[in-house]
Formats: sequence, C-alpha cells, structure tokens
Amino acid sequence: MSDTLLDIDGYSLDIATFDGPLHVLKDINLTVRRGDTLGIVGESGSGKTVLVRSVMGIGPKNSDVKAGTITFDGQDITRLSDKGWAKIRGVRISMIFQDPMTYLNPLFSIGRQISDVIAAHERAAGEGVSPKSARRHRTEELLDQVGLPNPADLFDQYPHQLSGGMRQRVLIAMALAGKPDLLIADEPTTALDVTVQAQVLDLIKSLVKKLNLTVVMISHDIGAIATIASRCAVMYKGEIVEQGETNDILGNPQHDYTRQLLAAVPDIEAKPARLMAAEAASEAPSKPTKLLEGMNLRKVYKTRAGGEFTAVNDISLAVNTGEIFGVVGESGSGKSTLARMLLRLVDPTAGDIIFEGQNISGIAGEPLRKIRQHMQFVFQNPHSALNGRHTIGDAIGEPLRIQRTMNRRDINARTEALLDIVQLPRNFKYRYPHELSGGQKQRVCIARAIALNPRLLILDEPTSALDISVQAQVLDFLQEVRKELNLTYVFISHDLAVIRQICDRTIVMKRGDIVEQGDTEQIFLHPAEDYTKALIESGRVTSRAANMRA
Amino acid sequence: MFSSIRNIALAGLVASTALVAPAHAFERTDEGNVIVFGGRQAIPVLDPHIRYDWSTRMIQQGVYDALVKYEGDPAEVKPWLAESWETSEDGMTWTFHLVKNAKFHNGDPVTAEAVRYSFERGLKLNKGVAWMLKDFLAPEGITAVDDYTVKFDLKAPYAPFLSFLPWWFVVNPEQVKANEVDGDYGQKWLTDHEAGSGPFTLGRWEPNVLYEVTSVEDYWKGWPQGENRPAGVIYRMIREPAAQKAALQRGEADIVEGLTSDDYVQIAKVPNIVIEDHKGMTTFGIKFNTQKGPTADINLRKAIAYAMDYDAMVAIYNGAASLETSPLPDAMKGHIEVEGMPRQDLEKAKEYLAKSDYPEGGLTLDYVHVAGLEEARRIGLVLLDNLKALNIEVNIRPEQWPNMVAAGADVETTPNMTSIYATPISTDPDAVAYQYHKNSWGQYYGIAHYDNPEVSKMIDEARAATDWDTRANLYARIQKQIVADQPEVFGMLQNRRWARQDYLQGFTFSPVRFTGEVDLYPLWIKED
Amino acid sequence: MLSFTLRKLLTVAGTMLGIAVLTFVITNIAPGDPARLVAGPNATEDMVETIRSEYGLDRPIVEQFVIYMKDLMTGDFGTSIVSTRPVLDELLRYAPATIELVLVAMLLGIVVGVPLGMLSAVYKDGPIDHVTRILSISGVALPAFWFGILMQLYFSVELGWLPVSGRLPLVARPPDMVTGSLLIDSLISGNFKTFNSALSYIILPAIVLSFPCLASILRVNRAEMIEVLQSDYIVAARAHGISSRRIVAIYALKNALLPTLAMIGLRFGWMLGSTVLVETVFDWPGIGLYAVSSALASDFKPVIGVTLLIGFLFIIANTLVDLAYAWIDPRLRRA
Amino acid sequence: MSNTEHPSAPPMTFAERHASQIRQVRLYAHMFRGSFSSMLGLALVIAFLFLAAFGPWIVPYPEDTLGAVHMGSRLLPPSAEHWFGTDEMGADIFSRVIVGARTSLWIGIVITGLGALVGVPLGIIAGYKGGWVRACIMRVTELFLAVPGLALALAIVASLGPGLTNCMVALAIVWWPGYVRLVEAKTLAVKEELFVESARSIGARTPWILWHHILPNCLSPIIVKMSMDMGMAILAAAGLGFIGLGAPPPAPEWGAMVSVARSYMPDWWWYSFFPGAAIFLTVLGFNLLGDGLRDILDPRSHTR
Repeated sequence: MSDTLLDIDGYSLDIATFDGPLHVLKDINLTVRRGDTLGIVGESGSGKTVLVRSVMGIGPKNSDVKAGTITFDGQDITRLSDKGWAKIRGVRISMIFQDPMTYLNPLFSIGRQISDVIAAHERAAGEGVSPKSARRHRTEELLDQVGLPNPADLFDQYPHQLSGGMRQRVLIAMALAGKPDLLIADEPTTALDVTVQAQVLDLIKSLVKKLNLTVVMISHDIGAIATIASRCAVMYKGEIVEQGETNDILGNPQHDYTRQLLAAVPDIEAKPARLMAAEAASEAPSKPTKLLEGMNLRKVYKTRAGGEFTAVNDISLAVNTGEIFGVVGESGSGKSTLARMLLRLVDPTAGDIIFEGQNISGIAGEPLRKIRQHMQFVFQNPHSALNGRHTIGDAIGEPLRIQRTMNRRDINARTEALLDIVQLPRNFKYRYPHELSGGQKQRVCIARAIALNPRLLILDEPTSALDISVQAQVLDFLQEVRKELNLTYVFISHDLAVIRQICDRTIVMKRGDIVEQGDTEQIFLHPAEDYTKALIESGRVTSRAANMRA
Repeated sequence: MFSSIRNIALAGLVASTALVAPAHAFERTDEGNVIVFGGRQAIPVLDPHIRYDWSTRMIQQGVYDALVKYEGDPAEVKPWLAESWETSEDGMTWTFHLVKNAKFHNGDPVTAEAVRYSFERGLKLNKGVAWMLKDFLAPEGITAVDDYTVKFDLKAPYAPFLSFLPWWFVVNPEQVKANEVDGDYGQKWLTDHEAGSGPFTLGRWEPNVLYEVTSVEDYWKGWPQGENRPAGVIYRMIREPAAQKAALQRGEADIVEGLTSDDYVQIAKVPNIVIEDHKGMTTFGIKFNTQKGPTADINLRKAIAYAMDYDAMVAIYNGAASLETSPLPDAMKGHIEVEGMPRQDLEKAKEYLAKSDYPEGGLTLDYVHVAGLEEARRIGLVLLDNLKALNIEVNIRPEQWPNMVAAGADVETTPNMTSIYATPISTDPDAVAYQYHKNSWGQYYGIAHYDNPEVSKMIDEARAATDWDTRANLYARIQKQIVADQPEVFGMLQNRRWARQDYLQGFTFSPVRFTGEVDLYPLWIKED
Repeated sequence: MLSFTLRKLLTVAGTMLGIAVLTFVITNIAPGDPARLVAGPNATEDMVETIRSEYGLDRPIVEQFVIYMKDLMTGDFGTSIVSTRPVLDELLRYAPATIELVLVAMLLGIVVGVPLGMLSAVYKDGPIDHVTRILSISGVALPAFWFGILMQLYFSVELGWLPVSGRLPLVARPPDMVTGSLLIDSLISGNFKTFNSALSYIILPAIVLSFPCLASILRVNRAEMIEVLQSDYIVAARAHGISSRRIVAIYALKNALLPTLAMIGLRFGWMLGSTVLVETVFDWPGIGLYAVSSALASDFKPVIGVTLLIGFLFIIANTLVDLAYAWIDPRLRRA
Repeated sequence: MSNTEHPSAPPMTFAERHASQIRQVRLYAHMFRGSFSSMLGLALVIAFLFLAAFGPWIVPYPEDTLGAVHMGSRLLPPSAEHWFGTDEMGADIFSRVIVGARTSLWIGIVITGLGALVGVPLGIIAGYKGGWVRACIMRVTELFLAVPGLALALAIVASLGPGLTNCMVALAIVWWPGYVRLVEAKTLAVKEELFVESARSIGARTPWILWHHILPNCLSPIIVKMSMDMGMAILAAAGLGFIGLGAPPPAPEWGAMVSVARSYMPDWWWYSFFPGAAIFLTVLGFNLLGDGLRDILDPRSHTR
C-alpha cells in the first residue's frame, strides 16, 4: 500500500460562463500522505472549495478539466463514473461542510440521516445492511464520539432543534460514520460564533489524534489552519502559491501574497497605534462633549408563537464627540438592534435617545428625516446594502437627491468628489454593484454615508463580510476618513482585535445586556468577565498564528 | 388526432355509427322496454299548476289527465276525463260530464270534486297556468253538480275557454291535502311527486340527470298500442347538441329534440334514424318599439321589413321553416293569407326609408335576443347584413330572458328591435291576436307596445262573440290591419323537429304542443 | 392547541361570511328578475308579483340582505326560485358528484404529475425534460371546454370506447347512497359492474379537468426538484455516499413535495372553479352545472350557495394542505 | 493605502457608460436563444401581435368579420378558398380567427392591465406598511382568492349581463388579488433587504422608497406574471364566452366561436377546431414566453 493517499498532479479546471471560460484552478500540485493534516488557506474566490469538491467528484456544473489528474490511493478519480464514485465518495473520502444548517436536510431526523449514511456505506462495502437497531446503536456511538450529550434523545430530533455548534458536530459525526480514509473539512468553523469555533476546532483536533485521520481542511482563517494542520498550502486566484510545513509558512512566508495575508490579520497583542501616538503627543484630552446618548434602551420583539423576545435589555450608553465607540458581542447579543435603535431605524420599546442634546426618540416624519442627515449608518453586508438596480452613481447621489435641493450637475459633481474621497475611479458611477468587489462596495456604502457630511457614523460590522486583506484596507481607510471629516464613530464588531486597534471606549454585550464597559485598553488588559475573556482568547488563536514571525 | 377528426368528417357519419351503434338502443328492463328521450331542458318543478314549459308539460301530460286533450295535426280538442260537455246560450256556463271509470294512481276515483279542487287550486295559487282563465273564472264559479258533473260559471263570455282546458290537469285532492304544509296546497310535495290519473307514474327522479315515468298497466283509458306498451320513458338531460347526436348514434337515446338544423339534415342520412319534421305554430317576429325611438316611425319599420332577406331566415333552418303569411300561424283557426306581406325588395325599402325621418340611414339600432337562442342570433346576423344596404347599423345584444322582459315591460327601456318566439297556448286565434291588444303591453309578446285602438276593440269583440263566423270575420280584419301597421318584421314559423330511431313507433304530432314536447302516451318500440 | 383550533374556526367563519357578503353584493349589482322567468312567458304582472313576494324579492335590497344573512346564520341557504327547493338540499345533492370528479382528477394529477416532474428534473435539459416542459405549459394553456369536446369526439364518437357524457348508464341503478361518490358506494356494496361503468363515465371529464392541474404540479415539482437537487444538503448526502436513486426518491422528493403540496391546494380550488366549464361539456350533474344553469336563469341564491360551498371546500383543502405540511416539515410541528 | 489621484477621464461613449446594461441584455438574449420553448413562445406571441395589428388588412374576407352572411356557402370544409372552412352563416373562419386576435389582445391587455394597476400598488402598500393596513388589504384579497376566479367571474357576469365589456370587468375584478399576493410577498422580502433600511437611514420618504427601491425589485415577477396572465386572461374570457356570456355576435371572439361551434361537432369539426387552436396557441405562446422570461429574470421563484 502506497503511503501517498491523495495526489493531485498538474490539475487545471475551467468553468464555462457567458463571458467565456473562467480559469478556476491552475496547475495544482498537492500530495497528501496517510496521517497527514493538510490545511489550505485562501480568500474567497481563490478556488479552494472547487478544488476539494473536485476531489469528492461533486465539483461545479459546466466545469471542464483542462489538464492533470487526481489520484486517490493509486486510483485515478479525475473522471470517474457515478458508479465508481459510489465506492469512494462518503465511504473512503468524506467531508465536513461549512454551514451546518443548510447541509442538514431539515425534514429528516438526525438519527435517520446518520443511519442512512451508515447503511449506504455498508451497502457500498457489500456487507449487507445491518438491522435498524444496530445502526441506531452505531449512530448514538458516533454522536457520543463527537461530544454530543444524550445521543439517544438526539437521535429523534430534527436539525432545527439544535444549535449551530451541535449541528456542526452532527455533520462531523456523519462524516466519520464510514470510517473514511480521507476527511475533507470545508471551512468547518466559519459559520459559527467565535466561542463555539474554538470548541469545534478542539473536537476535530482530538478526533484526528484519536482516530488517526488524514485530513484536508480549507479555511480562510489562519488560526484554524494552524490549530489543525501540520502542513499547509496557500491558494490565491486558483493557484497554490506556497506550500510546506505550517510553521515554516507562517513563520517564514516566501510569497508576497502570504506575507500580505498574514500582515492583514490584526495583532491582538499589539498596543494600538493610536495610544502610542497619543502618548507621544501627550496632549491633554479636551473635555469630552456627549454627542449621542442612549438611556435605558430596551427592545422587545413579539415572536410568532406569541411569546416575547428581549433583544436589548435596558442599555444606557454615551458617545462622546470625536471618539470611536466600540460595541462587541457575538451574533444574537443585540448589538445590531442597539445600533439600529440609536439611529431610530428600529423604534425602541422603551428608553430615550438624545442626539446633540435633542431627544429624538419621540420624533417622527419631517424632523426625524432632517436629523438623519447628521447621523449615518454603514451596514455589515455591502452586497445587499446597495440596490442592485441602481448604478453606483445613483446610489451615492441618492442621499443628496433626498435631503438637498441640488440640481443634477451639482449632484454629479459631488458624486464624483465622493468617489475621489473613497478612492474609487470616477467612471464607477456608471457601474452596477454586482460588478464591484466586496471592498469596493463597502467604499461605496461609506461614500453614501458621508455624502451628507454627517457628524456621527454607526458602523455595523463594516468588515466582517470582507476578506481579511480587504478588511485591513477598509479599516485603515475608515480611520483616514474619520480624521479628514472629523467624524464620530460607533463601531460594532465581534472581532476584539479590531476593536482594540481602533476603539477608544467599548462595551461588551451578551444577550441584550452590557456585561462590561469602559476604556478599551482597560477591558482588554484586565477583563473582568469570563465572557470577555473567552472572546479575547478566541481572537488570540488566529492572531498568534498570523503573527508567529513577529 | 386531428387527422382522425378529419377522417370522421370525410367518412361521414355512416362509418362512425356503424362502429359504435349497438343493434338495439332502447333500454330493456325486466318490465319491458324503456324509451329514452334526450332533451336539453330540466324539469325543476312538476306541479301542474305552477310550471308549464315544454319538458315539464311533457311529463305532466304523462302523469296527469285533463278534462280534454289536444290531439292531431291540426290540433283538435278531444274528450278525455270529460266524455261530453255543453255551453249555455250566452256562453257564460260550461258543463262537463266526466267518465266514470277514471281513477287516480292510488285508486281513488276521479270525481267532479277533484276537478273542482284542481281548478280552484290553479286559480288560487295564481302561478303557472292561472293567467289563462283567471280573468274569466273565479274559484267560486266552479261547482261539482254531482260526482261526475262539473259546472263552470264564467264572469263574461269567453269563446276560447275550452281551448285552454287541456292544460288544466286534475290532481287528487286527497293526496294533495295529505301532503299539505302550511297551507301551501301541497306545492312542496308536488314539486317532485305526482297525484294524477295519467298513463304514467313517476319512477326515478334525479333532477338535472334524468326523470323517469313508468307506465300504468291498468290505465283507465287503456293503451292504444296494447301489448306493446313500453315499461316507461326516461327523459334524460343531454345539454349539448353534439352529445345528443352522439347519444342517438350510439343508441343511448331513442329520440332527441335539440339538434341544430344542420344536424337534422346530416343525421337524416343515417340509416335507422328518422327525422320528424312538422310545421309548428311558434311564430318568430322581430318586434319593433313602436312608441319610442327611430322605430316609432312606421316608414322606417316598413323599410326594415322590406330590406330583410326572408329566404335567409328559412335557410337558417335548412328549409325547415315557412314564412309567416299573417300574424296568425297557418295552423290556427281563422288564419288568412294577408296580401302585401313584405318580402325582400330593396327598392321599396329605400322608398320607405326616404319617406322616414332617416332618409340617409346612418343610425344604429339595437337587436336583442335571448342569450343562447342560436337561430335568433343568426337571424340577427342576417338582419345586420341586410340593413347595411340601408346604411343602418345593428347592434346585436344577447340578454337573459328575465332581463329582456323586464326591459321590454316599459316603453322607455324597450329596445329598438327584439326577437320574439311566441308559441300560442291554444288553437284559438285569440291566443295570438290578443298579443296585439293594448292590454298586452308589459308582457313579452307585447314588447312592440303596439297601439291601434281599432285593433284592440276588434279583439275584445271577437273574444266575446260566440258565433264563429262573426269571429272569423273580425280576425281577418285584425290580421290585415296589423300587417299594415308593421309592428314587427313578420318572420317565419319554424318546423318542430325530432330525430328518432326508426323502431320508435307511435309518434304523433300536434302543433299546439310546445317545442320539443312529445305525447308520450302512444309511443312504443317495435322489436324485430 | 384548542385556542389554535378555535382561531382557525373563527377565521374560516369570517372568510365564509366575507364570501357570502361578497357574492351577495356581486350578484345584486344589476337587478335580474328571476321571478318573471319562473312565472312563465304568459304570466301577468300580478302573478309575477305573487312569486316575488313569496321569495321576498319585492323587498328593498338591504332588507333582503339582512334576511339572507340571518337565515345563513341558521344554516339556511335560501330557496332556489327555479326549483323551489332549499338551496342546501340541492347543494347536498349535487356536491358529491363534483367532489368525486375533482378528487379523481386531483389523484390523476398527482399520480402522473409528481413522477413526471421528478423525471424531468433528474434528466434536466434532456429529451424527457423538453417533452414534459411543452406538455406542462400546454396543459395550462388548453381551453378545458375545447379539449373536452375534442376528447369526446375522439374517444367517444370515433373510437366508441367511453361514454359521451353523464355519470352512469340509464338503467344502471345507482348504488345505495353512502358517501355520494358512485365509485366508492358501488365498491362498498360490492357492485363491480356499476363501479366499472361509473369509472368509464368519469375518465374523460377527470382527464380534462386534471390536465391543467397535472401540468402545474409537474411544473412545480420539476422546478422544486431541480432546486432541491442543487441544495447543500443534497450535495452533502451525495458526498456521504448515499445512492442517487435514494437521494432523488426519498430525500429530494420529500423536500420538493412541500411547494408541490401548496400548488395542489391552490389547484384544488382552481379545479372547483373549472367544474363550471367541464361539467357543462360533460353533463356532469354537479355543482358547477348547477351554478351555470342557475346563473343563466338569474337565480342567485344557488349561485351564492355554490360559491360558499366552493369556498368552504377550498378552505378545507388548504387546511389539509397545512396539516400535511406540518406532518412533513418538522419545523412546523408544534411542541 | 495612499490617496491616488484620478485624472479626469475623457468623456465616455454611450457604449462605455452603459457597458453593463448592454452586457446584461446580451446575456438575457443568449439565455433566451438557448431555450427552444422560450423561442417558440416568442414566435407565437410575435405572430399573435402581428395578426392583431394587421389582421383586418390581410384577411381574405374582411367583410366576413363584420357579420357578412353568405347563406350559399355555409359550413364548407377547409379548402384553398377558405383555409379554415366556413361557419354556419357562410363566413370565412380563417378571416374571423385572424381578426379575433385583436379582440383577444384587447381582452388580455385590459384584464392584466387593470389587474396589475389595482393589485400592484395595493400589494406594495400592504407589504411595506404592515399593521392594520396590510391586514385590511390582505383580508379582502384572501376573500377573493378563497373563491375560484372563474366561479366568481361567472356570478359577476351573470349579474351584469353578458357582453365583452362585462366579461372584462368581471375578470379584472377577480384578477387583481393575484397581483396583491405576489407583490405583497415580494415586498415583504425586499423590505428586509439592507438597501431599504439604508435608504431609510438617509432619510428617504416612504413614497421614494416604494418607487425607487421596492417597485424596481418587484418588477421581474410582475413582468413574468403579466406575460403569463395575458394568456390566462384570454383563456378565462374564452371560457366565459363558451358559457355564452362573452362577446356578442358578430364580433369575432374565439371563445364565443367555439361556443357556437360546439353544436356543430363532429361533422363540421373545423368550425370549433380552429378558434380553439387559436386560443390554445396564443395562451401557449404567452405562457412559454412568461416561463422563458422567468428563467432569465427571476430564476428563483418558479411557483405560479
């Protein structure tokens, strides 16, 4: 038996589109030996998912293998028939998927789905299908193995009754059901909350050890890769630009792209530049004036079943003029609801919002409309924050058309000026959002937000939908804009490293409550709450991995 | 599939019939043969004093008897429950002597009291047939002199009295009273039950599907066909002409009534199928609004009458119609052929048009017909085509019957032209002449709102006169005057047609029956 | 659960009431005069008046409305002026035929539509797919009345295989009424001859009625299957080695069935509406024919009654669909 | 990253400025061409529109479409002279079928137009406003949808009286709720999009949002539905015509022609066959077109 389990040799793949063929994979060479743990790092569009799916024979439609071969355990599986795959896919190679919600069939119970997989394997192995009870037993064993409590009860439950982390464990159990030779993990932690991410990674790590698995894991998260993989490859635009021992690559990156990528990851341990600057200037801060205050804000939603769900529970905060105010929390912590309440996009159930000394919680109609030009919002997802049917020029000009009485030519001039500010070419005004990259779109959103010269900008996770390298650019750019236009920011994020770099003061939210608040550096260095500590710790994993060379 | 359809058409009906038609089509039951009649019209209410459309009356005639019965062509009043009768000199009193052996289906004898009760019931309910007699007969005017003699005292002399009596069926008072609810004279019960003495009793009664009558073995008057008496008749609803035709060809029906005129021509060629084609009494006229609008102008009316292509009217029926020669149908007593009845003559039409208020034409007239009446629609098309010559446009408007009558009840809302089929209820000329009386305004047949005081006066006189010669003379003058006044385009008398299997025997025609109506009593099936 | 049922019942009652108001208003937009029709052509004005007052048609429309609504509350649908019978009795008489026809047609639509939809989704863009696609769109585009006539012509008149119209042969005594469905009743009474002939009578109208339904079920099922087959969990199932046949027949079908169910509910109502045409063509003695003949006679109480009944059946069908939804989809099950 | 200077670019040509739209159109055309059934639909619709536009000038017997009567040439089978044969009044069926396209086009446009005109605004308002406004609108809509359209339309026409106008009114009355439901559902989805919230955050008024953001994003399904409904409305009107409540004579309306012609089955099959086939092909054309449009405009929603 050869030691090499998977060998990808000179593999190139095109996908046919209307605009011509897209070279998705270019001359990929990879070798995985038994017992290897290989990580593939790359940003969105780098082709890493296409690559691993090709290994499974579930690559995209309209794809065309241009050159090269994929060999699995001595067998060429590049162009295998469905029948051939039946003996390999799921049996000898199996996969853990990215989003545990969409990869579990919502209509079938957990147990049913896993035991079906077991049955399929038995069939493929030609052993004959074991009785239901035996499969059930094996299923419960698997569920137990991935650390799920009460496997017997879980057997009859449905995916929607489980949390994200549990679902990911179920998917892992499914992948292990056939005792595969090769396990492929496709961004297994991306869709999870940071605190859960760490647990899942730990589970995978322990399983690798216990079951002596061969693993190929792809991720955009260097931290995750560093945790699992002993070897690692970096993909960029369909090519593998670098591969080798993980420690070597992270510690001593050779390729420019790898270096850029690592540099882009914010260093959670680094003392923020602004503090150093402030210390250097040792300027006595002028007495802060309050720009925005939220008092006893509370938001209760009615659920469909007739119950109530408290998204934000009695929160008070004050944002000073000129500062960057951070809000940290995981998904479901109520931070987005809070942000929207501050802007009156969501009406608070109780509490007051005071902007520049004016209580805006009760106003409506024209006064509210007028006040909105002073405070603007930048949304998390730039892909859906722009109307796909408007050109970029329309999108940037829209606030001007709504709030100002300007003629067409003035609006046009201002739009071009704004494009200059956000460092986009002027001819972008004729483009449509779908033609722009994520970072460009976020710039457009920012241009839109600053079009009316607001005093306050609320940024709701402005970078979390973007690739790491782009994130860094946008963050830098946001700082620049702030300086230039003298803005006050409320910055919402789940990423503590980012918060530490830019925020003056921060609140930490959990399930609608503030668990900790105060000076950012203070919170970071001396976290009082376990929750905060956990958040910081999970941030450290990635940060440490990326900053090994430092 | 399409080519197959073409094949049918090319090969003709013969081939397809041969394919599907069984040798014997009538239904056989243990009791004997059951004749199947395919018809389009439902029988919602059987009560003889409430409804009397053709399909209803066909079954009523089967299960009930009246004092007298219409038979033959020309129709004659034959003694039935009454074996004889006499009138007083002044025409005010009518006395009828009943047969002694008639009995209801439950065994009760048919007595003078039953007759009295039936007439009283009809008059008091004031529905259905009531209009025929109510102006001349009060319930109190009927007396049962003895068990088998009944006397009617009229309020005024009324010559047509006898001609209406065939439609006044006699019900069994005992049965009706037993099933009375809240003093409704048994209306609810008689809707789908019968209390009669006729040759048939009710069998299966499935509204909108089929209505069955079964023959009474010991019918008091006996059976003309003797041993060949059928076990019964099923009146089956077949609404589509195409389906009727198919049913006939496939032997699912023995006689059908609702084919298109072209179908009759076509199906006549099929072996074993016989077309009954008889001259009817239903007149067709395009009635003008003689009081209001452009058609109040007699010259315009004459112009239209002369522009009409009368031959096309007959052609629409494939020749199975004859043109009216008088307002009265040919089969009616007192009918004369009026001279100068308009026929198509464009010269004359234009002359009259020139004399009218619209010498150049250039107007649009409404032509209203009852929605769903195919021939009326097509006559409208002919009219539309013909009046183009006079530069008159026609707007064809199908209307539901009640709406049409409602609009026609008032001079103001009466359309310019309305197509009216009128079937006289009796053979007495008054039945048609009275349509031209001013008192008929508001009725469907009075939709022309024709008003000639002289004509009205003559009609009244003729009604009261007991002497036939006097009446005949009056009716002749009436007919001429009406034609001269042209209150309508006098159309044609359509033939009554049925298609039947040749083994169906005993079919008799009588013009006084309604369209489609057949006397079920003498029918029988001749088996090879 | 109890309050849920209660709420549901209240909604149904509200909808029914709404339909009653709606149809009453609609049918009284223009004043027809059914009394004159039933009085007969020669009736005098006072005779028409007798009938009008007997049916309350001489009262102001508002008063008629109030009376009708009051009666409706007690389950009285009024009286048909043409047949002089209570509308409710007539509805009960005619409804079984329609329901039988619609259910048979629905069954046909599902039994043919779902597998065909599956097939064409699996062999997307193949020849089967092209044929079913044209078929499915033609099905929706076919005028039912015209198609019905063509079918009669071919299968009844030319081939002589099936009866032209009606529900049962004339001499065949209908089986004892239990459910009102001839097919079921004849089976219950063990009368297979009647069952066979009832079947031969129902085939053509059921095919004609089901064709558009079949087409849209096919279409929805195909589209859903295509989408489901591309979904992540199917990709996962494939990756886990589950056989294609099993994926299509069990996993994907169940997911695709949900929207198909919604379509079935929708089409059920649509078919009830189409019976107006199909029953006319085939002389099927159901509520569609009853509605048409009543409407043509301006006899509106039956029209309102039929509309209410159809609305009610539609609501029942949709409730059943909802239940089936909950049965299939665990996310909708209540704790 | 430093601030790069953008030299003012030379003025762009039209093609450059609209490069993206041009590409989009080409993409649509490409996808459309690739589908046989879509092209068939387009061909049928174009043929139909052509006949509707020029019908009266190209038919061999124009006077037959206005009610000319030729009793001598009744019910002739298809021949070189009369391609589709003649009807019971001797009129050329070919001419009448072709001119009937006009009536049908008019029916389709009026019914779908009215339906969309009433339904779309109501749907947008219901979806966007929510609360009691939505409750009111949707209740009424559901009420209409609870009764099958054809049954309701039948009741309306029966009450109004037969005729083409009444038919169209009746069908429009039962047609709009479909648009309300479609647009409401779509609006509910679009409303949740960030760009709507974004527009609110810059202080856009509700009408602005409805007009600039919600409506354009609801347009694809509306266009698809309208295309489909053109066919379905023609079909429904033909159904009413068949019952005998449609266009009065001599208007060449297909449904009414089939209605009359059914009495002439099967011996004079061509009389009902050709008008029926015309209905079928027209409805088929609009449905195929709509289906094709959906594939390119609105690939996600596929339920009707």
